[in-house]
Amino acid sequence: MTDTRDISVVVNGKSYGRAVDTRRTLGDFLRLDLGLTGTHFGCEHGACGACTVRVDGVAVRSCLMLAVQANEKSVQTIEGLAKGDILTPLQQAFQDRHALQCGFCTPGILMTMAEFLEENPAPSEADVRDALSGNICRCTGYQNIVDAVLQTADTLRKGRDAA
Amino acid sequence: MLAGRGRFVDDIVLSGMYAAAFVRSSQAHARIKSIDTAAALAVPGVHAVITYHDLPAALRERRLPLFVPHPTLTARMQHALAKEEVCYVGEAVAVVVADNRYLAEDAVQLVEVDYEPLPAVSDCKAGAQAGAPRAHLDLESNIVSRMLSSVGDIDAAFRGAKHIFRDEIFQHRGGAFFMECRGVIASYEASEGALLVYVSSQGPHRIKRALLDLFDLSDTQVRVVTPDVGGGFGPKGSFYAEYAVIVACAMTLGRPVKWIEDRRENFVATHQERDQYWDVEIAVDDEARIKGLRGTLTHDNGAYTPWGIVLPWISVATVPGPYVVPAYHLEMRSVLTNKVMATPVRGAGRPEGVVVMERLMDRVAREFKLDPAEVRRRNFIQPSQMPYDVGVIFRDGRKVVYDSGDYPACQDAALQTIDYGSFRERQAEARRQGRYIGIGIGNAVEGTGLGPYEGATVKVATNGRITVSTGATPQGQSHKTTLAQIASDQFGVPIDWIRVETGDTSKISQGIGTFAARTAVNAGSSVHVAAVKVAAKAKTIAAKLLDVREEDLELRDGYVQVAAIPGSPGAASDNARQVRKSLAELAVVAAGMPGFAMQDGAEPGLENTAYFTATQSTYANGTAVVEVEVDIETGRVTILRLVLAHDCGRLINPMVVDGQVMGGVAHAIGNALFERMLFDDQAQPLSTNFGEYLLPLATDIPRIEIVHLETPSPLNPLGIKGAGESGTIPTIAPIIAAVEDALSPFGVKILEAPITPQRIVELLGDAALGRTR
Amino acid sequence: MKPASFAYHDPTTVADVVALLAEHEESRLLAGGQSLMPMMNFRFVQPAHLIDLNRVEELGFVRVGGNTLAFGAMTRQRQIQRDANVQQSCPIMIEALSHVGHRQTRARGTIGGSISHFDPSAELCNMAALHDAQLVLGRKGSQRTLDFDQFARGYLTTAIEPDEMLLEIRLGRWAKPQGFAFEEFSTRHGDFAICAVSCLVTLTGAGAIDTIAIAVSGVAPTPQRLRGFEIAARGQTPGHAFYREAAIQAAAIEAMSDAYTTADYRRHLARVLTYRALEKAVARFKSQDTK
Amino acid sequence: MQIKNSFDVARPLAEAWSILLDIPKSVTCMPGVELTSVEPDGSYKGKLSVKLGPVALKFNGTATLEDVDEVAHSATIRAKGNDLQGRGSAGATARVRVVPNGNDSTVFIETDLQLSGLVAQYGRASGVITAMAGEMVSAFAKNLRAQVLAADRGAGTATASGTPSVGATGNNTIGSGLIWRALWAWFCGLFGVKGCG
Repeated sequence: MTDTRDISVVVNGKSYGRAVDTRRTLGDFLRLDLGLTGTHFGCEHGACGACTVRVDGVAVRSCLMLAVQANEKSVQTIEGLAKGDILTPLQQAFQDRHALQCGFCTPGILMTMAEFLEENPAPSEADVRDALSGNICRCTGYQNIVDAVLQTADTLRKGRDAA
Repeated sequence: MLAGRGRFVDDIVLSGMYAAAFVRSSQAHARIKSIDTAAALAVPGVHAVITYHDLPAALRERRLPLFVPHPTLTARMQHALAKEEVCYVGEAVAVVVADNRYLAEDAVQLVEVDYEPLPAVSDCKAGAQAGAPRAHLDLESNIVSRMLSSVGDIDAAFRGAKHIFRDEIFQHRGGAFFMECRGVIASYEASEGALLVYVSSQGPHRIKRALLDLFDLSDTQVRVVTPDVGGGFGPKGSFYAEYAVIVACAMTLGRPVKWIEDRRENFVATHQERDQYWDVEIAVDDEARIKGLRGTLTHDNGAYTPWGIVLPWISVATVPGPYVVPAYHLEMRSVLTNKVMATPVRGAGRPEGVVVMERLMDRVAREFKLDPAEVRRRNFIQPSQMPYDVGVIFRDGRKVVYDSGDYPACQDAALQTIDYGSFRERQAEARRQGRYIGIGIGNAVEGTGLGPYEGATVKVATNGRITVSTGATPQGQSHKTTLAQIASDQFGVPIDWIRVETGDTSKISQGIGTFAARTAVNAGSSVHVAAVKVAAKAKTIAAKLLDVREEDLELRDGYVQVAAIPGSPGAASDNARQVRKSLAELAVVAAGMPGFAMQDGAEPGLENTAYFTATQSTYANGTAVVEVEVDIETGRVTILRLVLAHDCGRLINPMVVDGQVMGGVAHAIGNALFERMLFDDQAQPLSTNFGEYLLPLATDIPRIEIVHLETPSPLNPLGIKGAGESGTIPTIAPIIAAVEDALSPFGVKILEAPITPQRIVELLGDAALGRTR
Repeated sequence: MKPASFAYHDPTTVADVVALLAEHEESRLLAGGQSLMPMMNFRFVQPAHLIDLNRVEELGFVRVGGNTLAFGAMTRQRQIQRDANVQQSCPIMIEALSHVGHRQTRARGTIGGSISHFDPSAELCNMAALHDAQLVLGRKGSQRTLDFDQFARGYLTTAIEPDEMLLEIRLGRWAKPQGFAFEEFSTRHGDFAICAVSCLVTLTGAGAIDTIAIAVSGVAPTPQRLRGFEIAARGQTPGHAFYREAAIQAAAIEAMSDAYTTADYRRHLARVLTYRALEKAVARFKSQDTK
Repeated sequence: MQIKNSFDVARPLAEAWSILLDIPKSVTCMPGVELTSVEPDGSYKGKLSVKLGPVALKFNGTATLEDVDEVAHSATIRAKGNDLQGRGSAGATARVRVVPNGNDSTVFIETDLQLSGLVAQYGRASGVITAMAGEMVSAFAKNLRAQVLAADRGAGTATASGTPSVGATGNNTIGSGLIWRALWAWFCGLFGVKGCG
């Protein structure tokens, strides 16, 4: 028995119409139907955060959401973060601070931290670690990630002050 | 990677590709009576359901290859799919190939396997007993290897000893749990007889070698490519049954087939590490100096022996560490159990060896009422004793001979950084406030840069572009940066002028892969050697063309030019600009002109391939000092400070090395405090998700303070040693030690890892009632 | 780990939901999906019909009544955390929610889903017990309201019938000033609590206990109130002996055990955390620090 | 896991023994068991179905009667089954023994139960599963006793149909409640975060 639905979703500013199996997860929809493979599955049970994307601005686990639930919603993935080849300050900080090694968990962390920084422009290290605790990284020991996020908050603050 | 443009195996889509899912044993040990695949085959979109009996003849006859045999080992290798007996939960019994993974999983749950359950071996100690059930029906004994590691006259050492202390230490099973699970894609072009395999691995050459062993293909027919890899940590260096099965599927069905391991499979089918039971005795003199160390190691090997006895062997060889151990006698028993195989995971048995030695050092300190740091000082191998022959044989068959290192200096550096001198005061003050803090020290020597070699080709194309190719396979260690940097030093060009090719058997014919922190040492040295030769050749050609002496030339910014004359740089650079040749021009000359003879018989091309062969392992060393606070009422352990001083020889890229160290420390913290892979008495795994198997989170890892010492290794041209595991190896021991030290007022002794809050409360007994008493 | 097939329904009104529940026996309600989706990915749960509540807007609200604080079942945990009324009149709720999962799960997770799921260690179930919650259940053509004690049945088991759904959760509101504390122990931040103890307290002018409520979760199959102690506590002067007595009573709760955690350790934590929760709640009342 | 039960029957040894060995009836005393056929080899095929709200576990299984000792009045019942949706399997060996107890008799049942597969692999649930299994066997014992009493009342018709006895049906719901809780317990081991359904 397969149950399908027509859905229309705006992903990274581009709108798509697709017929999907209702059992297809949002993550699989992005990877398989749209070829946006930057979103990774690390556990498929909501524990690792690697598949985090933003739905209507909110960072959620795309393995715990069905594609049909994104119908008529706007989704942002890692591919939609940078403007062309220009990295966001957060991405740049990750590069500068060597905040990724294998890079598999990185997209989920970037999407989570992007949302976090919008809501907490001046976080403490403890705030960052708390916000990061829903994402597992097995390579870095987190320290460079925490530093990159703090550095980004700094950069953005300076940018605002300048403006 | 940062923009989502990474390319992992699961990101690769080939046209007409099918998806596969495996039927896995739900039994730890059972006889397969029958398999009914009819219902599964009836699912629309399912193209094949393959069991052992449907495999190609070659795969039915052969078992998976054993890469590292050993005379003492009764090898037990598995079939690609279980034949008539399953020996662990998760063993592949059948595979379903369908249009997509959803359909494949629909079919998997319809495959009916009729098992006749057999008694299972869950615990290796029990399994080693006479009369224990057998992990395989036809085994004489579950002990598949007994190996003795012996140095000096152990009986004399203990006969003469004034003080003998004995401890039994248990180290529990855990795993790598890289974030990207395993995955493979196989594609077979029948017309050309060409097999292309994408696999998330630590070395495509070894995967290729296994495939050549299993399928009757010639070397040139098989290409194995490893794209981006989401973490390896050891288990991705193994060859797995699934890889052979997926290749068979692709060849049989004439379509590309992809299998991506999901997290549930990862918990039951990817190799893990340990359990280890140690029963050890140390003999010391009145000055607390070691006379001898003896005992036994009972090692849980799991159900088959893909890595032979490599893992427990490394543990045994690591025990003596940085200390003078005149007599050593360790009997290792490797025991088959009905659990997924135990093979090297980050640290590869070394952290276990270190825990054993350091627990004994702390025991001696306690018995002598001496400062643990002092006991270690008295027993350190001194720099003047280098090179130092430990006497034991390492798993590469060579004697363990430390090439260099200053162990006392390394410990002192760590102690100084954490202000060890004032700790006892701080501890006393904390106790007055009802807080329990403790400190622990761990010293380790790590054999790195294991042979035999890792090759590299350095080539300057006729357009001047420089390419480095190697069999090494990065999983996030920034090898490309490191290797490009080594090459750029010779050519005097920015790193980004150099393209580094890795993980593709078509790019270089021989390769071993990435494990045991060997890449910088082996591949790095090969790149260095090859780059030096290519640079020299460029100079030779340029010297002729420019009619100057080779020794006056230098490489800079992609040109070979006359070197600056000391004192008058300005003049030199003007001069240089007039007389210089670009690497492109030189490459063209080197390539030779059609119809013209090569200049005095020179080798064509501006390229060189070097296979640097280490004469022996290099030995990095490190000291971890950890300060913890224990909440005696809940048993919670908080790491207050963690300092890691280490010496991995010459540092090529400190930021990369720091990254490796910090990641390694996180693994150690997991092994010491969180990660427990539980099984029931019938070897059913009980920890099969990330809600129960606990990996350290950002909130569990402290800031890590790193101190670098640089004692260049004499064994390779760059003077480097491996760094990939230096964070993990010394760090489990001091965490345990620090917890024990914090609880010393209650006489708590900890002889196990991991140590959980519940266990701490159990060990504290009534003391844990704290204020509620 | 891909879910099995199901027939998907996404009604927009409660009326439609209960109609679907009445119609389809083999159905399952999908709220925030932070528990059900993993179960479906593992193929533990393979419902024939999946009824998605995420489009039922009437179920998402926070309402402040005279002496109650009412939540629609589909109100997101994050929404509650950020609600000014909750922050102002029920600060312990904010403290409890900070222990619930992680930011990505709180963004989707709902109070109704959590309480219907009824994990013994769930913070929101603890809050329901502590505040003598009333649970409004609806089925086709009828509604009923249960007290928490009638609602709680056992290990992940509530009084919700297969054709019923949880509509609203009403918490009793405490007058201010109030002392409060939520003490939890879990191995890692955001994990299942092994034990959590919550406490609300008010003191008389003389500094004696006026009213007190204590809820212990994660120890027994359902959250437990220390009712006997709460009654006896009135008029007593809080101090070491008082906290210790509460701790000892908490440790008398019959505890569960599993492969990871023994009943003894659960009882021990109940004891320790109860002491800490009471001490902190009383201190907060005295300092009037109710933030 | 090992589970031990015993209960008294107000019947002489020989009668209690024969009632007990009437497998088509006694097997169905296990809550939720439905006997589908008796095979030529003397083994019994049946279903164990438990309706658990959203979750319907259906085990297909077989049971055999072995080592019947008419002198010692002891026998072994071996049963095993697989969940139809591949979520795991269960195997049970019940050693049954009847001993005289004055004019009446006492039945001893020692059950060794091994679960495997998905349903067995969640540590957080292990405690609840053990409790649940224990209560299921108790229910079995209770139903068996009810059956003996039914026979005692000469109400052969009550069980002659081979359908579960009244007792069994009654306990089925109890059993279900227990299994329900246990299953939910497995589920809760499933995800790394709390939060909610």
